[in-house]
Amino acid sequence: MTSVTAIPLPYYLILSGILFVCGVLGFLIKRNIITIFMSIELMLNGVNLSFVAFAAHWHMLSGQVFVFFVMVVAAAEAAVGLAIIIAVYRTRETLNVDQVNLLKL
Amino acid sequence: MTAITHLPALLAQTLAITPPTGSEYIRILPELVLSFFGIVIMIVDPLLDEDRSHKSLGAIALIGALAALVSTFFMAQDPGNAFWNMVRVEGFSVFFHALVIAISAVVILASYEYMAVQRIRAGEYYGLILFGTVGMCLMSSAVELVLIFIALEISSISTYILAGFRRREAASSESSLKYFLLGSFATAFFLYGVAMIFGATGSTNIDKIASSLASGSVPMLAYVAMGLMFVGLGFKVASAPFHVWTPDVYEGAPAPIVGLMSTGPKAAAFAVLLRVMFEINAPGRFWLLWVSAALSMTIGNLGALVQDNIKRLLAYSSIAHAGYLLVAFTAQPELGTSAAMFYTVSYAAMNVGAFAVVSHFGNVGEKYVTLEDYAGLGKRYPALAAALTFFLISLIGIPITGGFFAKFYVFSAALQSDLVWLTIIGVLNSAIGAYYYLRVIVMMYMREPRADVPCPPVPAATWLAVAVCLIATFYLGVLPGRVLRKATDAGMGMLHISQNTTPGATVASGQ
Amino acid sequence: MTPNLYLWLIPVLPLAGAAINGFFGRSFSKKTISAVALFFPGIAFLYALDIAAMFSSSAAPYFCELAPWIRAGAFHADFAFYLDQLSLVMLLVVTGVGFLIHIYSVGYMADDDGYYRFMSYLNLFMFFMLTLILAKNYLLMFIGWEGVGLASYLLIGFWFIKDSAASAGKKAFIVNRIGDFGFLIALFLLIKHFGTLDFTKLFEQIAAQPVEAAGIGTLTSIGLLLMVGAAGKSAQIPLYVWLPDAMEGPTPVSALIHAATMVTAGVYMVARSHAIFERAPGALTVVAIVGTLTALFAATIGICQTDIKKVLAYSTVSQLGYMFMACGVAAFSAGIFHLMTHAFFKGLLFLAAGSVIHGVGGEQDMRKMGGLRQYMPVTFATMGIATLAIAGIPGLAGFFSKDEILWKAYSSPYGSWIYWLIGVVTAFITSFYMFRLMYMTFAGDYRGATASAAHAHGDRSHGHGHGEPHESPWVMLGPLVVLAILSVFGGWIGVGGRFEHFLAPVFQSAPAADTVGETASSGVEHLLMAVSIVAAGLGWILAWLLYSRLPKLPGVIAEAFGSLYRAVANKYYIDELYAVLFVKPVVDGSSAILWKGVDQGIIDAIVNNAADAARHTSDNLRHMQSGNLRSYAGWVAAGGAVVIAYMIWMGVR
Amino acid sequence: MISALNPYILTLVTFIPLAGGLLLMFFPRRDRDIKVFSLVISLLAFVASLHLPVHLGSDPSLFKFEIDKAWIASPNIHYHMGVDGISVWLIVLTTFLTPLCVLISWTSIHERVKEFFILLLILETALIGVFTALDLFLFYFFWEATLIPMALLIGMYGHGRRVYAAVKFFLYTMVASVFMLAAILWLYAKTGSFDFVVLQNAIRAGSVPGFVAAAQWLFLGFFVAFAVKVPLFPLHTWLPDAHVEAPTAGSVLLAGVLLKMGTYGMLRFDLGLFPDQSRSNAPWIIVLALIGIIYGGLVSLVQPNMKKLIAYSSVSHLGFVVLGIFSFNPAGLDGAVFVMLAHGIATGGLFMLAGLLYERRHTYEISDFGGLATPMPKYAASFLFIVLASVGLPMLNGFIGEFLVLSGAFQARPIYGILAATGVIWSACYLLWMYQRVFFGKVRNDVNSTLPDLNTREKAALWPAAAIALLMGVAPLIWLSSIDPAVQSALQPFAQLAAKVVGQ
Amino acid sequence: MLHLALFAFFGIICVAGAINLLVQRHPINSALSLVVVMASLAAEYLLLGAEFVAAIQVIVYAGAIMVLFIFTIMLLNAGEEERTKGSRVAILLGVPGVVIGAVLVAWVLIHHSNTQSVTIGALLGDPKSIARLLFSDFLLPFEVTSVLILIAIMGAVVLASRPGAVARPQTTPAAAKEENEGPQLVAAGRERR
Repeated sequence: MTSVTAIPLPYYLILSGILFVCGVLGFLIKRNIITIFMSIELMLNGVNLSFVAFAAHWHMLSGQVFVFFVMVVAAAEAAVGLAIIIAVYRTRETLNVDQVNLLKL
Repeated sequence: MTAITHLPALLAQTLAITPPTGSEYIRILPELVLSFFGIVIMIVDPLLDEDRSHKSLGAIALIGALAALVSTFFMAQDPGNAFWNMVRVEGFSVFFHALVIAISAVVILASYEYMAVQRIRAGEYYGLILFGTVGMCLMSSAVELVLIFIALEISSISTYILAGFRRREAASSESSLKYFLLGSFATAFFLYGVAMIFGATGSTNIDKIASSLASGSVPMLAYVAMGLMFVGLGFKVASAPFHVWTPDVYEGAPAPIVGLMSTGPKAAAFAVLLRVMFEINAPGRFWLLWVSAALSMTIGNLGALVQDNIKRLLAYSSIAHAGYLLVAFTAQPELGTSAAMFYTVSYAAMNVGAFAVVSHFGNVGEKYVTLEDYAGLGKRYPALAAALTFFLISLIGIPITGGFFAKFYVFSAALQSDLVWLTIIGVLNSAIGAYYYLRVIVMMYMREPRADVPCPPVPAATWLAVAVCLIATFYLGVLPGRVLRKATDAGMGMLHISQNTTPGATVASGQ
Repeated sequence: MTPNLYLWLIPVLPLAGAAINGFFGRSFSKKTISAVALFFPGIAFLYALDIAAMFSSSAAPYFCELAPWIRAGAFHADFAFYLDQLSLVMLLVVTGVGFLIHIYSVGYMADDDGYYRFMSYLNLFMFFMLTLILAKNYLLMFIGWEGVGLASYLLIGFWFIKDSAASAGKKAFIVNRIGDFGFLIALFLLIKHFGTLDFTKLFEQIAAQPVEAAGIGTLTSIGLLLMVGAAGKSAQIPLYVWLPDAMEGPTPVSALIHAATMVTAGVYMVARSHAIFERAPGALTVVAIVGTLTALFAATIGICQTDIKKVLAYSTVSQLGYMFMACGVAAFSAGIFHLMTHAFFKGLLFLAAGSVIHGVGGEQDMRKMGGLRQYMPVTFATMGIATLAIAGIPGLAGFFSKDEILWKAYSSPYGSWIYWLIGVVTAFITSFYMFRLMYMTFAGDYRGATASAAHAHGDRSHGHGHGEPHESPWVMLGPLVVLAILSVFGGWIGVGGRFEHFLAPVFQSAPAADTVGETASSGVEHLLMAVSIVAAGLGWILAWLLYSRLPKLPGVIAEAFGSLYRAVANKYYIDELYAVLFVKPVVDGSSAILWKGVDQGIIDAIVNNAADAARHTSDNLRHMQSGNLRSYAGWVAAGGAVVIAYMIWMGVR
Repeated sequence: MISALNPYILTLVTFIPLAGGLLLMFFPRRDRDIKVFSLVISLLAFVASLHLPVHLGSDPSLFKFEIDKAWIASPNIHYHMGVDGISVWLIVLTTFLTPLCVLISWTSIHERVKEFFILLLILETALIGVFTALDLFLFYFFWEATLIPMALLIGMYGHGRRVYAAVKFFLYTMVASVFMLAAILWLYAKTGSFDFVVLQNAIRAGSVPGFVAAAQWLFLGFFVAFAVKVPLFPLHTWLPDAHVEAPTAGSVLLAGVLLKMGTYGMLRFDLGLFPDQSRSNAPWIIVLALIGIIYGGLVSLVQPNMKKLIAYSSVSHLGFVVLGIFSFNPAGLDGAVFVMLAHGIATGGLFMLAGLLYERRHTYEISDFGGLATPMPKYAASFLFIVLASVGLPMLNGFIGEFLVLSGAFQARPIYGILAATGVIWSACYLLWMYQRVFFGKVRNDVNSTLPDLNTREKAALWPAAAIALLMGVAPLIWLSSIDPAVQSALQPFAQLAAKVVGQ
Repeated sequence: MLHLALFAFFGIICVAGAINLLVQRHPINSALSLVVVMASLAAEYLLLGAEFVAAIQVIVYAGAIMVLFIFTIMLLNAGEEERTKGSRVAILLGVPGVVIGAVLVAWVLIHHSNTQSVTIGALLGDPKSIARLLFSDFLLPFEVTSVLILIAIMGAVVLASRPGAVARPQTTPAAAKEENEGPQLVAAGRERR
């Protein structure tokens, strides 16, 4: 059923992979906690894309349903995460992750 | 979850879907009970006078946990799948339900005094424990990766929050942050793995995945997927090299909560790992687990040698124990499963107990958690110190304690699978491990007490918690037979192996 | 057929005495103690006499199986006693002389507050000595053997306040241990090859063995090892060093243990093992050489000693050398004969010396004596007799036995004229230093300090201090007299080889000894006898010249032979040599190399370093926990990468 | 005693002390009652244990008083106990020494008295258990169970560097015994049984899969654990520290019984389960034992500290035991077992005596003493007696064992016997020298001139030991008559081995 | 063709946004670029025919979640992030690891994922069919998410509220150490009522 307007699945997968990797890299190199958190969201988005892509590939809607759950989780995480970040900011007066290293060794 | 009550009718009218039967609700009864009590707590909390609320709330939470424990019994009555094969009730899930719920019950008990001393908001605390337990329970019974993912998130997020509950200490919020960020990071890996397995097999149902992997050649994606899922789960069970978060988080988090998260979510995560590795006969897992086990044992034990903070020390020890547990995963499934399950139980017993004691000694703001503070506790709290000693002995793995049999089963399973070297690494590690547990005992008994360390009286609740753990540890150390039997049956059930053909059985009967 | 003589009673009686005094003596009165201490050995002595009376050579040997002792696998050893002519002689000597010395001690030690201890030790010694003599197997003999060692340890160190005494005791025990080491190995060899230590069984088997040609065979090595043991016990080269030091003990001890009885145990043992030695000529030669050399060597040292007891001690060593010389030429009976006479006159000498020391208030240095004959005539008389005896003046005990030995040394098939020559020279020296002793002690005028400075010496044998030397009480002199009589007539039983024939049944298996004695022309015998008599005479005259006629001369001679003199006076520096060769290296080596070096330096170091290494790795490991979130993420990511890589590899495989 | 309780006597003997200890936990902290009670308990255990040799029966080579009940279904662990002519005496030794320990600790323990005696009694149970267990798991259980109380005794009631000593002791044994655990697990994994007898038969029948390949490692696994306990030469350095720091009672049990666990283990399990490997490994083991004998002697010669000296002497004596065991002949093994007992009594006595001195002067340094024989003659006499027993003077217990071991070793290979026999000289050297420095000469240190002599309690603690030492020397048959058959049967496989060798 | 062009277009925007997120040093910019990423992703979803998902993506993600982020950034008025040398591991170990892993995964995706193509609307994710699925097969997860959200709310409440807000009377003697803090906290507790 491949038509002229078809796009090979791997393209989507690669795209999602790139997003995911960008997220990981962001986690590794960003200093600002909020940005780090955003890069996690980026990773999730990447995953979402591959979910949808696979869904299309298998002709299974469940793949799309997963995306909702992921979003919900992302939302919940966002709420909690930002609350935590606020709490940390209260006690530390900083958002630089390199300075949040009270606990070590 | 309140929606559930009126939902079936609605479904029936709108989209002609046969609603779940009553028995299917029974199969998630513990979860329902827990959520119900959680909600009750949330409702009751504002109504109560803040000064005294923590007692009554704790009572409610405890009742809820016990009720859930009872309900697992009902749940166990009719095994089977529920909610369109989302959850499965079988020996395996029942086993972990009981374990997890019991853990949170004891932790709730142990938190009684802690609440009072640390001046923590009781409502959310207990509520989160109960809701978190829901997540853990679902992790053990879910056979659908998406549900597993959500359950995992529930238990994780609740523990992220609980870790940050000592809000006057910067350490607590920091540990919360670290746990949260790294946790989500790892979860993303897990999720990516799920996506790939979905892509590889077109399903996220454990059974379907298993069957499709079993039929024909395993697609490449599946390997990658397994790898990614292992990263996520390995992080949750704190196995090297994904253990890095453990010491910091444990050090910062409230002691009873450490007791919880070093056992409850861990046990649940191991349950998931068992399903993923064994029920889906995960391809190419052996060396992954082997190396991870060896690394965890070694890093954990070596890292603990020089720790002066008890919580941190126990954190490293928990890494090491995760390693021992993973040894079981390298063994043949039918041997390894039961060994691993038994290990989770006995580890829970001794570790929760240890942390209960630690949380009492810690006192306001957990000021007294270094080895120096433990000097001479044998004189001040003979009984409590003796209890802690017993737990530590169990952690070392000396006979008549659950810890011994746990190690014992794991290693004999490994040996029966001819994993001689891993076993040797393991026993050597347990020998090294003896040293740092011994340091604590030495401190308590062989040093003079420090005058400046206050010793408040031990409240009944703490006693009860410690006693429960003590009895459990001792029972597992003297008569492990029954629990092991249960574990074996459950494991066989999960692996869809019929009883009479298992090597485990021959072992059990001996010659 | 053998009437059951309750042999075991003989050793056990003194043991009872020892036990009673040992446990309760502290609360007893001196009289009671003396009574107990004398009663039991007395009975033993009487019983021994009784046995001797009813002893019939035809019935010998007598056995007495008391009780089983050790049973391990095939190996058995029992409490079994054995009496034949040989052990009878020993029995009489030991009980007799022993009893006399007990009596003597009652007087000599009367004022010592450790009196009960002393007496019970003496009894204990009697017990072990008699066990040694009457044992029916080597193991039981070994009990006695070690036991007498213990007793001598206790008695030498009796005045343990004196460090010298304590050390001397220890030295005696340890040197003996070295000997016992050889003895033990010999026993193991016997067990290994013959499976038993029982004399009768053993010697039956050995009798079957052929005589070993020179060179090391089993029997030879056994013999040599036994000789090591004997050398330790009987103070032969190279293990004699303990005996002179042993003089730190009270004089009766020196008399009983270090002259009359214990030190002769070695000779007895060799004689007892004659069956072995006769089949090991190599061993015999060694015994003879060791004996001869010891005899000469010790005698030379004796010349320059000034301590009266030391002189006697070296004389003892030298006399023991004679006995081994005899054994070495397979003239066992001669050896035993000399053993007996020696017991008489040497015991007497020591007792007399004790009486002298007692008389002059504890002084032992002969240079501080002199002219004592008018103060203590009886002592002088008896000691004189003993001196004549040991010097080998005809008619007295020593003459017969020594002459017998010299003759055998010359005539026996194992013998040689060299032995004889050295023997004679030794005889000359012996008579010289003995008479030197007599002159220095009894002749001339009293040179001692009349004040009671004596007490500084620590010998508490002398309670109330007073200036004048004085004769000892009769309880001490009695034994002297008796022994004097024995020293005179004890030798006559040997005349015409009667003694030898009495012992013949024991040694009959000896191939040649006496038969050769007959064949050799008695002319030669008399000639040699004359020579030795002349030698003795010369010794006497020389002593008379140097120490009575021209007392200045000795100093002059000493000057003349400066270094040699000093060497002799210092016992050839043997003790120092041993200290440098053995003691120091062992102690320092153990301390420096083994303990500090191996134990702490290596083993513990390794252990601790391992621990430190672990701690160090751990310390490095913690730095994985930098506390920085991104590093943790880095670990996770890297780990993840590895996992993925591995999984993909698995996949493509 | 009634032979009716034969099936239960072992359980009784083993657990009487433990029960006592548990009862003690609920005692009020009135020290006197506690002491009296624990004395009574330990005596009770002793009396009960006397039942064993009395009713051991005609053929001590078999396991007697056996009790075999299933304990845990999976793994297949049995509560299997039984004794033969060898272990029975070790049990009696334990129960004999414990009351003495109680007496000796009467006044020397001031604080945490209750805990002390509880630990002591628990330790006794564990020790007895080690000698009664016939189930490898049970054995390992008791084996490990001795660790904690002993370590606590050293660490809580010791002196000076007690913590270091306790930890060292614990870790040494722990590290070594995990190898044994691994070996045990292997055996279990292959046979599905922990039962000593079952395993023995299985191995002799050659029905254990993969045994031949693994046997050497298994042997080593067991051997290392035992060698550390013994302790064999290079592994001995924990002993001096542990002894010096331990409280008197601890040292007594440590030297008296704990070390025997190692040699007993070698005799029962290494020889019992791995005869071939024992044979093939014997040479180097014996070399180590010889080194231990001589080395121990020489090192203790130069120890400035009384307890250290005795500790090293233990290294030397236990070397004799190992030597005897691995010379594989009746004399050797009889001797080995006998030395175990004799050493238990003699060295136990020595430690008691040293402890008494420490109570009076709070030092073990030999140089602090001298001339003690004057102020305390009874003490000196007792000390001398025990020293002589330890030196191996005939008619005392030390001699019999050493003689048998030496002759056994000599039969195995003359050089062994000869080298080992030098130990006889060394023992005389270091002990007598020590004795001289402590007791002889003038009292140099005025403090010593007024030291009290033995009192009645101390006599009650010492003289039984002395009496037994004498009895063992004079009438060793009482012991040998039951040890010998057991040893013979233990040597059965070796006889067959030799026969095989001859056959080929 | 057009299809491919669209894919490429949004894909490039998407990646550009992602990279921009990394390079931007002010959180606000990062946040905005993340919004860009999400929007373009929505477009990709549309290309895949997942229209409902696309809608939700815009509404929930870009709309709700990102607003939350930006709100927080504002609240904490986070400034430029300073380039601190925090972690060698992350740079030396993590980044290379990630790159390697990425390459490997990419290789797998290209070669070993079945390379069949998908077209526009290959699978229509219309609300009805999704709802049917959501309320039948995924009923339980759906309900369970409620618990998740509940937890999130509680967590937010607890963590975001100021520490002193809840005062407990000093229940143990040990607590007496903190007189300085105690009273004022109690006061705070009252005034909160």
